[in-house]
Parts: sequence; C-alpha cells; structure tokens
Amino acid sequence: METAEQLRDRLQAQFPAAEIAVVPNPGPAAQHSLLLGAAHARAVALFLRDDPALALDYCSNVTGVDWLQAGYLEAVYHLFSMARPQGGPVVIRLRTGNRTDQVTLPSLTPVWRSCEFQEREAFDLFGIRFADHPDLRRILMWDEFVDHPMRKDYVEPDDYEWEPTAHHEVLAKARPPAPAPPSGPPEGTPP
Amino acid sequence: MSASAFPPPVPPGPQVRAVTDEFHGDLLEISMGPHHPSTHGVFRMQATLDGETVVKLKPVFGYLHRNHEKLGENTSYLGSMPYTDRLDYFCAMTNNWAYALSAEKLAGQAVPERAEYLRVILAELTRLLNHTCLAGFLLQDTGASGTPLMYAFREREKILDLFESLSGSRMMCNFQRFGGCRTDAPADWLARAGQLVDGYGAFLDEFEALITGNEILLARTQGVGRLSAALAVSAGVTGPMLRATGVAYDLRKVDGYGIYPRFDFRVPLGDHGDTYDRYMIRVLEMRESIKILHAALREIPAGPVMDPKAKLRGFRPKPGEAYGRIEGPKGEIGFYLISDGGANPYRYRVRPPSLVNLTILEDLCLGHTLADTVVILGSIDIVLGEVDR
Amino acid sequence: MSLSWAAGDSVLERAPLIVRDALTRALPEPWRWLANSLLAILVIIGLAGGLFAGLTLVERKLLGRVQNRPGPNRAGPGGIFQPIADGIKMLTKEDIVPRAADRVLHFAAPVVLLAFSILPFAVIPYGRRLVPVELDAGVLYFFAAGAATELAVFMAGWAGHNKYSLLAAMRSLAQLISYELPLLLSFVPVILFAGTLSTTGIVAAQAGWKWGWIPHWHVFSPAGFAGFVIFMIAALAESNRSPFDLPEAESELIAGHLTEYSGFKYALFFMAEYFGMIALSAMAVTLFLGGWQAPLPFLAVIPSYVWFAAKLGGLLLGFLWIRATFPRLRLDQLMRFAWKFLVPLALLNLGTAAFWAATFEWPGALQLVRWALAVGLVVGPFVLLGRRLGAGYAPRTYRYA
Amino acid sequence: MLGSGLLQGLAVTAKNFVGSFHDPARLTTTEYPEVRTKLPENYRNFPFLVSENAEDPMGTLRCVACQICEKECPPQCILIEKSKDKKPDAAGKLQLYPAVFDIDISVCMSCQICVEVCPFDAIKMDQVFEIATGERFNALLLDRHGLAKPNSYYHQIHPAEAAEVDARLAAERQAAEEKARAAAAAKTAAAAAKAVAAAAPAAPPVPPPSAAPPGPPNPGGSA
Repeated sequence: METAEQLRDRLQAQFPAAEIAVVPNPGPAAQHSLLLGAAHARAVALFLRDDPALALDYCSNVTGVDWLQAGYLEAVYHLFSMARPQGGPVVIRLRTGNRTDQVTLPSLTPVWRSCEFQEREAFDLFGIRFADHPDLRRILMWDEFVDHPMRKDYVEPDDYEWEPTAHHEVLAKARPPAPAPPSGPPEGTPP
Repeated sequence: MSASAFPPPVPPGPQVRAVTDEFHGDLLEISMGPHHPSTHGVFRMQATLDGETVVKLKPVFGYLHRNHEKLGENTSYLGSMPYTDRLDYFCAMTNNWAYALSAEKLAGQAVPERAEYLRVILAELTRLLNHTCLAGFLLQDTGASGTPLMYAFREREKILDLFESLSGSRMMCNFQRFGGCRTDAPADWLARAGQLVDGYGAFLDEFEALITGNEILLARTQGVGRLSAALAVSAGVTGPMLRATGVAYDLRKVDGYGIYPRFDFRVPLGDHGDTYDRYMIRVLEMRESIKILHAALREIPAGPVMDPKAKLRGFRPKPGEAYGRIEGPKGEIGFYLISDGGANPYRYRVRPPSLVNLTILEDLCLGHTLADTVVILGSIDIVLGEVDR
Repeated sequence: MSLSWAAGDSVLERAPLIVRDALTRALPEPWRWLANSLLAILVIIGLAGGLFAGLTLVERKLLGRVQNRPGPNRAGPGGIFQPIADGIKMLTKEDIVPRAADRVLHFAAPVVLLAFSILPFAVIPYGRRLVPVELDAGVLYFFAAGAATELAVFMAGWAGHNKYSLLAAMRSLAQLISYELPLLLSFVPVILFAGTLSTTGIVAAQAGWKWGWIPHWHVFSPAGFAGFVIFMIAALAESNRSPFDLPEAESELIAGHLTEYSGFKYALFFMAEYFGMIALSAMAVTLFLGGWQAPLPFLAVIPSYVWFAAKLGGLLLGFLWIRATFPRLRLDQLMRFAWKFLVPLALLNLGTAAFWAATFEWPGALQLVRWALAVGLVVGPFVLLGRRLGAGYAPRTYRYA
Repeated sequence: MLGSGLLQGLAVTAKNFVGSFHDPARLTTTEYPEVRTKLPENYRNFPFLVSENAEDPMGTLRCVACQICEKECPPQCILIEKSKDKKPDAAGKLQLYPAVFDIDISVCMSCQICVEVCPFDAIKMDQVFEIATGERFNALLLDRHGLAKPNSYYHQIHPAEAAEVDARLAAERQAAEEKARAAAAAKTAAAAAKAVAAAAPAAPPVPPPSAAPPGPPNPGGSA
C-alpha cells in the first residue's frame, strides 16, 4: 500500500491541474487523508477506483464533518479495495467553500454506488449539496424539515415532545396541571 | 483473490426497470410500512406494482431516527458506549467492539490478551445469535407459521442468558471498554458457553432438516433477488450478503483485527447471490463460528481483562482521527471518530451495514412480486435501529 | 334425518335417533318432520360451532407444542375455556367499518361466506343412519355450495377499499378457481368405483373387508390413494390453509381480505374458514376413507359416528400439522402447481381409475400385475411431473475461500 | 423426489411435538408470574443508593454528592444537589451528603456507567424489575428516599461483588484509620517535642485532631 504522500505524487502526476494535498493525521491511527479539489474530484475518484495497483472499488464510509471554526464543511470518503484486500483505508476529503452558500460538492455516487444513501445522509444532516446525485432528498429527517441537525451550530428545539397533532391534546389531558402549550412550533419545524 | 478474477465495476443505478404500457392498465401504488408485519421495524417501501410485479420501489427511512451521531458528539467517549447497544440491538456486543476498537485506534490503546479472547467469543456468539434469528425471520417472512422462528428464538434465548450473566443485560450489554472488557467472566461462564457451543451444531442440523431441503423454501428463495458481484461491490454491500455473491471479503480475514488470525476458519461463498445463497451462507458461517468458538474457549488465557493503563473516566485522545471497522454479523460496522483533544468526540460517525446494504433493495426487487419483496428484504437482514440511527 | 333404524343396530348406534324421537314424539305427524329437520340443523350448527371452537384451541395448543411452548393455558384448566374467552373478546371489540368502504358488501361478505360454508354439511353421512339430507347427487351439491364461498371472499376483499385487500381478493379468486379443478377431478375415480353421486351410496360402496382385514376403502387402491392426496392438497388450497394461505398472507398482505375487518365479522370469517376445512375433511372421509365404516370387522361394535369423528379428527390434525411446518408458496408457483402438476395428475388418474375398474375381475396372479401397473401409472407421472416442477430448484453445495 | 424435503420437515415438527411432552429442552417456557427463573448475579436494571444502616438510610448513605455520576450519566437522568452541611460517613470522616438525589428511571437506560465511575461504591444496580406503574410522570421519578437501600440488600442481590466491595472498603477505612492514628500520634509527638523544646508554659494546647472517633465499624451491613 502506498503512503498518502506517494499517492498524492502519483495522482498529481496523473492530474496536474488538480489540487491534491495530504491532510496529516497526528493521532496514533495515522490514517492520513487526501484533500481533493472539488473540480477534479470525480476524475481522481474514478482513477482511484480503476487504477489496477489500487483498485479502490469499495467506498465504505461517507460522511460529512462540520468544521465550525474553520468555516467549511467536509465530505470524507473511506475507500478500501475488495479486489486487492489489504491495507488500511485511503481517505479522501472534499471541502466546501463555506458553510452557507458554497456548499456544493461533486457527488461520487456515479463512481461508487454505496455513496447513494450516505451522501443523501450528509446532505440531510450537514447540508452538503452533492451535484449530480441521482436522488438528493432528505433521508432521515422528514421532507419538510428545514435545518441540518448535525451542524455544530444547530439549535435543538426546546421541546421534542411537541407535535402539532391530536396526540398533544391527549398528553395535555394526561397531565392535570398542564403547562401551557408552546405558542408556536419549536425551532426547526415548519409552521 | 486475484485481481483478474474480479468483475469490473459497473455503472451505478438500478439494472432492471420494468416498463409498463397502456395495455396493462393502471399501476398500483402501495405503501408497505411503516406499519407492516414484515418490514422488520418501522421501515417503509413505497412500491409501485403492475399486478403483483414490482416496477418501482423506494425505501423510506427515518422513522426511528434519533440522531445517534449528535448524541455521540454531545457525550463523552465512554457515554456513547451504551448508545451503541441500541444501534443494531441484536448485535450489541459487536457494536461495542467496533466502537471500542475505533476509540482504541484513536488513542493508541492496547488490549490485554484475555479481553481479546473474550471479545472474539462474544462476537462469534453474537454472530450465531444474529444469523439464527435472521433465518427465523426470513422463514417467517416466507410464511412458515412461526415454527422456525420459535426454534431460532429458543436458541437465541440461551445465548442471551449467557450475555445476561456476563454483562447484566440481555441485549443492551454495554460490555466493552476502551482497553478491554468491563468485567471478567463469572466463574462457570466459560464452561456454560462451551456447553452451548457444543449443542449448537445439533440445533443447526435439526433446523436445516426442518427447512433447508423444503421444496417450498427452495422455490421461494432460489433465483429470487439475485445480486451480481459487481453491483454488490460497487454498492458497498458487505457481510454475508456480499459473500453470497461470491466475493471473498471477510474483515476477519482481510483486516485480521483482534486475534482472528490465530483461528482456523473458512469463509463460505455463494455462486448465485440470490436469497437462498444469502440464507445458506449465514447457516454455513454459523458452523464456522462454532469452530472459532471451540478454539477460543479452549485457548483463552488467564489474566486481566482491562489494560492497566486504560482510564475509565477522562478518556481524552490526542487530536486526530480514526476509522475502525469489524466484521459484524450484518456486514462491516465501522466507527469514524475525530478527536479535538476534548472529552467528547468532535465527530462521531457510525458506518451502518444495514443502511448501506439497503442501497440495492430496489435493484433486487424490480421484476419480482410483492411476496418476493418481503423475502428479499428479510434476506438483507436489517435492523432499523441501525438504519435510522 | 333418514329413515328409522334397522334391526341389527346396537343401542349406541341408534342413540342419536332415539333421543331425537323421544324429543319429537309428542308432535303430530306433519310437524314431526319439520321438528326433526330443525333439530338436525341445530345439532349440525351446534356441533360444527363446537368443533370450530375446539379446533381453534387444538390448533393453538398443537402449534404451541410444536414450537416448544405450552400454548394457551390461562383460561380455565389447561386453557380449555380459551375459545370462550376469544369469543367474548371478539364480541366486545369495536366493529370498525372504514369510511371509504362499501358498507353493504362489507357487511354482507362474512354473512354470505358463513351461510355458504354451512350448506355443505347437509349431505355428509355422519353415521350409519345419520344423513341430514339424502340427495342422489349429494357430492355435486356439496361442491356447488362450497364453491360459492369464493364470491364472498372476493366481496370481502373488494368491500374494504384497501389495496392489500384488493390484492388478496384477486389472489383468492385465482387460487380458488384454479384449485376447484383438481379438487373435482380428484374424486371422479371414486364416483367411477361407487357408481353413484350419493354420499350414502359412496360410503356403502366402501363396506366390507378383503380377506377380513383390509377395508374396501377407496384410499387403498392406487387411483384412490392418488385421488385422496390430490384432494387433500386441493382442499388445503380451497380452505386457504397454509401453505396455500395466500389470500391472507400476513407477512405480505397484512391480513389480506380480512385487513379491514374487526370484531365479530372477523370472527365470522374465521369460523367460515374452519367450517370449510371441516366440511372438506368430512367429505374426504366420506369419499376415500370409508365414511363411518370401521377399519376392522371386530371394531364395528363401536358406533359408526365415532369412527367418522375419529377419521375427521385425524384429517384435521393433519391440516394443523402441515400448517405448523411449511412456508407459503408464491402466487405464480401456486398456479403452476395447480395447472402443471395437480390437474395433469388428476386427469391421468382418471385413466388409472378406469383401468382399475375395468380389471376388477382379473384372476389370481394377474391381480399382482394389475397392482403393479396401477401403481406405476400413479407413481410414474408423479415422479416425472414432479421432476419438471422442481427443475432448477435443488439444495446447493458451497465453496469456501 | 418431490416432497422428500417436506416430509423431513414434518418429521422434525412431529419430533418437537412429541418431545414437548417429555423433554424439558423442548418445552422451554417459564410461566412467569408463578415460576421465576433465578436472576444471574450480574443482572442489572436500575440504580439504587447504598446505605450502611437500614434503620437510618438517609443518615448513612455512602454517597458524598460528588456528582461524578451526574456528569457521566449518558442520558442525564441523575440530579444531585449537595448538602449545605456535613455529616460523618461510615469511616467517621465528615462528608457532604446529597440533599437531593433524583433518578428519573423513565429516562435511565440501565447502562451501569454511574456504578462504574462511582469512587465511593455508593450507587449500585438493583434487580427489581416489576416496577410498572399507571402514573407515568411522577411515579418513575425516584428521590433519595426511594433509591436508598441498605448494604444488606446489596449483599442479597450481588453477594460476590458486595463482599469484595466491603472488604475493600474495610481495608480502606482501616488504612485511613491507621493513617489518622499515625498522623495524630505524629502530631502529638511533634507537639510534645515542640512543647519540650520551647518549654513555654504559656503555649496554647494543640487542638485535638479533627478526625472524629471512628464510627461503628459495620462492614457487614446492618442486618
């Protein structure tokens, strides 16, 4: 298995225009990752998948990370090879421009089908938009939900129990000294 | 496995789409779930039927969503351990292990020998438990009136009793810790486990006599929900489902985590990738698990079960990240942890095998009947606690 | 009830008729006939209802035992009052009619179903003198009345305006109509042997013992045995029992055509299903198992209705045993099984039956040839058709990495 | 031949049916309210507070309101308020005690982390599981009176563990006692030496060591 630096050099030679950097991991796990520029990410990913020496045909884990202080979101992909099953993960990361309006990243679902639901999840919970994703809808939260709950600055609703249903009346009856129902829907729920 | 023997990756997307025309009349949209007897929890399949043939099927998730990952980021490393029990509530022990393994990777924590053996024993018992139950559920889905399921649960009960006397709880074990196991096994525990393992082969024989050769089961499962190896690899399908397609990828062999390289066991592979293969691979895996258990129970050394350097409270790994994974009964269960040096993980991510294995649900079901949908879903082996997190 | 008793019958044998006559003796002649008929109807409904109640308990107990658990045992000693508790539960449950349902059909379906499933009981000979209605074409009447239940099942499936119910209704129509054919073809050999469509005549034709110990039941001839097996399989399908319980496949269609039913209407459906099962079993006893005839001459001292009940019970237990063991077939497989396996077998069986009837007079050693030929005619097609049916399905061997 | 698998299955179910009448391994139901299985010693469900003495549970709680369990509890179901005053504990040392100790067992997930992190062996897992109630708001919120159970009860449900805990506590107390005694002795010795060295009659007497006389040693529980 190549080290992250070797891989970076090889990829850089293959894709001179692409921005590729090694993100070192200072921890004992030493799973270093490659930071790919969004513009060439899909091409690089395809190369990683089809390169016979690597054959990273299996994308195990896709997730978002919210770096609140640094001000960007990250999509992290953990790649393994089933054709050449040895060695640790090759980790690639894609970064958005910021956390508000430049949150689009290229979807890698066309490269690895396993990204389909996991990218949907990253979209749902982190608000990363994946361009060219075949079916980019909310997956865990309901469709009308507006916020992205895994972001670090997400404000939880103050009352999870409150639902605009008849259930609420039942609940109020069950508790004789009923507290006044919330005047409006809690944060995060649509009116 | 050589690279040449491996099928080339395929472009993603469902492979079969039945086309309907005016002649066949209206399509029937049917919402299977979230309240349906065989969706294995609160899961919904938005299916479109042509007669009884499925032409479109979209899984709908999230009814059991509780944002497990956010909970994990708001509690200490240790505090997430009991929550992992509730991911795949059949396999608390392997979830615990996967999480402990990731945290140990993150912190560079060693694990004593006896704890490694205990972990292997518990993981393999969990595999027996999960596969037995899955076989029972799958047969229940094919319409057997509870009998295989009750036999499966009869055996599961014995394993749960073992878990209870070891960890105090039958399903929510919360047993692994960073750097070992919470407690040592009670005095006669290993002997009892040995008894159970000795009797398990006979149970499997009887179970197979009941159902494996049954012509109705063969007709219901063979050729149903065929999954190609290429699609399985591309879709990240893992566990028995992947091996049923013929891809030899078992993390116990590939990663050799824990002390698995010390054990002699084989990885069964299917050639058809259909529901019957998925069922049989699990049965054969159980027989291999029994071998591992025999060896592990024989060789388990004395000693501490907790690394003396490990701290229960105040587990604060240095900044960094780690992705740890093990071969859970349902597939690759992984935890991705990012530490910023604090008491809580900065990012806590679960890689749920159930969710990823569901990616190909529509591909498997297209062109099959409604009755097959239920069986295919049963053979994927999902637990909604893990899918929805 | 038919006739009075013959002189040779024992008191026990005559007991039901003695009781009946004692009850109605006081009435004048034209009224006595009516009272006798009403009494017979009451007794049949009572017995069938009691059998239904008992059978639900036995079924649950047997399923429980098979599944290593004791089954219901809380209501009364050993759970014997469980059916009563179930009945009370069903009666006190809310009767829910969905807003979108067709209210008339929704109400009518269980009533129609139950009515038609009771009718067939009229022609079963329960004992030597116990035939409620003596019809010359009793067998035809039986199956005509039984076939009408299909209509009711479809009504139930349609009435709820539920997609699952509708699917179940379509399934049940396809299934019931497909299995009518093998069901009817399977007992034609019996008609051929007995030469009558009257149920009493068929039972009478099975009287006597060969060499004093092999009863002349139709099931003990090759064609009769094949017919019996086909009849029982088709009866499983006709009464929606596992492994052919597709219309109410709970793992696929929630409860199929019963999805939108609750309370006592639901119980009526259940009752009708069990009535159908009991009636078909009773008919199988009549056609193939010698009806009320005792299996051995010296056992004939036991009253005939006891023998009938014993045989009926045995067949019903078989139904339950099968339910406890088998998974369910898929609809297309069910159809294939009917049309490509049961129907050809039943048709071929007609030929076997004709051969068997034509060679009845063959002397001594030729009887062995006759047996060999007839058995071959039954087993050969079974093996060949079975091989075609099971083509492509086989246990597999697996490789290891 | 077609049907052989079916017949094999029927044989298995028949075997189980017959077996259920004579083989205990084939009739595994335990009819619960009448028959009870013995709970394994490790069984846990909800926490309770250990008190040394059954007669005075509130006075002899081992808990010193350190609030570690409150912090570590993953679902945050524990609420502790420290007392304003101090009481002597079993070893006689003055300690804080919990003025309020509430556990909402409708939230508690029985994970046992509070037990593991408690440095005073003051909170342990109970085995009472028949706690169903019709009142879902207040009846499931246990305060310290509801939570306190004597050490003898702890011995009853977890004998091995309790014996080990008691031995450890006794050793700790003895060590603390000896230490206190040694410290006191050293102090008096030092004071005496000082007094001798200074030989000042006007020097105020050294106050007695703050450690109160050791409380009743009661390692085996009150019963």
